[in-house]
Amino acid sequence: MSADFCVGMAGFLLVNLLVGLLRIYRGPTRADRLLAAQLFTTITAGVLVLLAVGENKPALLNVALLFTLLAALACLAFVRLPSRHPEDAKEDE
Amino acid sequence: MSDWVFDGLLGTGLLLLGWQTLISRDLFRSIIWFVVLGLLMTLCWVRLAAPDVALAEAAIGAGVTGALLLNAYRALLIDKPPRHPSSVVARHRQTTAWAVGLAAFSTIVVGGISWALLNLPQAGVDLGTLVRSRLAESGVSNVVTAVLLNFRGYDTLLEVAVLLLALLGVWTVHPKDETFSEASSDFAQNSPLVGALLHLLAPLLVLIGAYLLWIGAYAPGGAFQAGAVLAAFGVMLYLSGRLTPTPTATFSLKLLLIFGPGVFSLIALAVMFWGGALLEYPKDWASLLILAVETGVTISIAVTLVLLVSGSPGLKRTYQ
Amino acid sequence: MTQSLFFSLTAAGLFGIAIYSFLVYEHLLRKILALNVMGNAIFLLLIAFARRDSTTVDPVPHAMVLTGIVIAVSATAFALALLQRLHRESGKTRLDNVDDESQQ
Amino acid sequence: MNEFDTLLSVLDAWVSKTLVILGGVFYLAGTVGLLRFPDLFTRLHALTKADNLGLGLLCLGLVWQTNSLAIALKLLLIWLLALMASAVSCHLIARYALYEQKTSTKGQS
Repeated sequence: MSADFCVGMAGFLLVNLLVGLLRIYRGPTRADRLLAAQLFTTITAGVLVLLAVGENKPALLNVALLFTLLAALACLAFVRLPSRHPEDAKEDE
Repeated sequence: MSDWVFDGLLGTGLLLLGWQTLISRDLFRSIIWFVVLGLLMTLCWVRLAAPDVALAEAAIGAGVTGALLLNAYRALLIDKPPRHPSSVVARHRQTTAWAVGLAAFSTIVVGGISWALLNLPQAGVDLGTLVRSRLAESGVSNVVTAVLLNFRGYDTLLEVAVLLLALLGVWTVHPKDETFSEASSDFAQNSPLVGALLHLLAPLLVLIGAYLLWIGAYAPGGAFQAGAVLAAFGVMLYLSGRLTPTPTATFSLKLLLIFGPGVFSLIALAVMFWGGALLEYPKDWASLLILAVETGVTISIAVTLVLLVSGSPGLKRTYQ
Repeated sequence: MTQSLFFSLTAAGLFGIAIYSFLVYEHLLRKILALNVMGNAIFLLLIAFARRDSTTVDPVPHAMVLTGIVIAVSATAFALALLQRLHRESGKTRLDNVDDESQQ
Repeated sequence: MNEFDTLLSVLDAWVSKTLVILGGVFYLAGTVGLLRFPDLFTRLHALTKADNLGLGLLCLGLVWQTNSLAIALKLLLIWLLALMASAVSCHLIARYALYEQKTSTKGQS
């Protein structure tokens, strides 16, 4: 598979990520924002896999592997937050 | 062509995320934007042919830093429930006149840096070529590891010391009371899925940590990356209540903390007996000594980072 | 324009954003975030420099950035611990004499 | 014989290209879902289903191309881990959001 095709596909995934940022911007709840960030981990893993094969750098697969291994970490930190605070009520318009 | 499109998107994304991280309405959003910024930074390292850095960023930027920031945010929320949300919304800023002035100042700074970048003279010393020409003497074939642990071993030794110093600082200032024994979230603690995930991840992460440590000699990887991976797992255990903070450190934990710096300094001094200078490894022994140093440093970095996140002097295993 | 120059200029922009918000916002957690973004900008600049000559890569900045990432995370942890202690002792999240509660 | 070989290799390239592009389509579906679905619980589908299928197809397409067993295994491992991680994240986020909803409606009534 040509390097150009792989980098092109990676670029397409990056566009997906950048457009998806709108969800972090809009929210409305904190969980929505975290969910979007989690989704971007999967997209980044996809980009890394494509670049690894496209540029023939197997080391990048290890980077993608680390991302997927640690993907749940942010979530674990998130669910420890107290569930409701004054600002949330105001924020959830 | 597609290379340019990709880099252009990446650069634009970086600036957008940087801006949102710093100006968005409440701190939770800022933290999330920052975590996503870390993802894009990793892609930048990949594009700029720095896979070693990408590995470290993946483990530290996406793992440990996010947990640190969310932890601090949580502490601000529960520590003294704010009567009004200013302590977490926090958009207090200088008066408008000041803000305009500072914006002008920042623009001048950016302009100055850009001007300097566009008119940069050729590099005087080519360190890359120098490193490559002496690589055979270093005992490893990954250039970055060679620089980190042989040619500039002194920096790395001091860096490990700084890490320990930061932990001492955290121990000194971290609020010392009920926060240590306070339970973590019920969600992560009671969820059977989290337990299953951790059971599956445990052997894999230890394996991958050891793998990164081993391949550091000839491919992207090494002590920092391995330590960060193990630390990220420790942080996961802490966040899900499998490791709970204790008010005192056990002897064995302290031993683990100084194991890395200890092994490193001992080897650094020991080589002087073979007639070398400080940290000048004998050629035949170099690769073995580097591996020993890296193993020690990996263990200490991992333990230190977990304690930096928990902020407590010690941690103990809690059985579910 | 080369790839190295493009990312260097991006780093300069990121640095500018960070220094602006570091000076303008008073909340300490925001300042810590700004410092981290600033650090990332500097790392990016160093790594982009390492590729100035597009045929080879200079490993020395890579090693520096690797060290820098670990130092940055430990310094951040220390700063956050200081902030938590300040908040615990005084209920404040800013370094001035105005009480958080009294000023909107 | 020789012609047959070239035909096969062309077919190979097409199969893996198709798989990768199909993966991209699922990623796109995930992004559309993330932006267009009305609430958090439906948006969780984008996280757990669309994007993971996208990553799976991507990895499959690339496995098809590679000759190295190590790389193939790593690609499959990446996909499996992504599946597990997103399952757990989804579960945690959903529980947290449900709890939050319950407490906030109780507060209002």
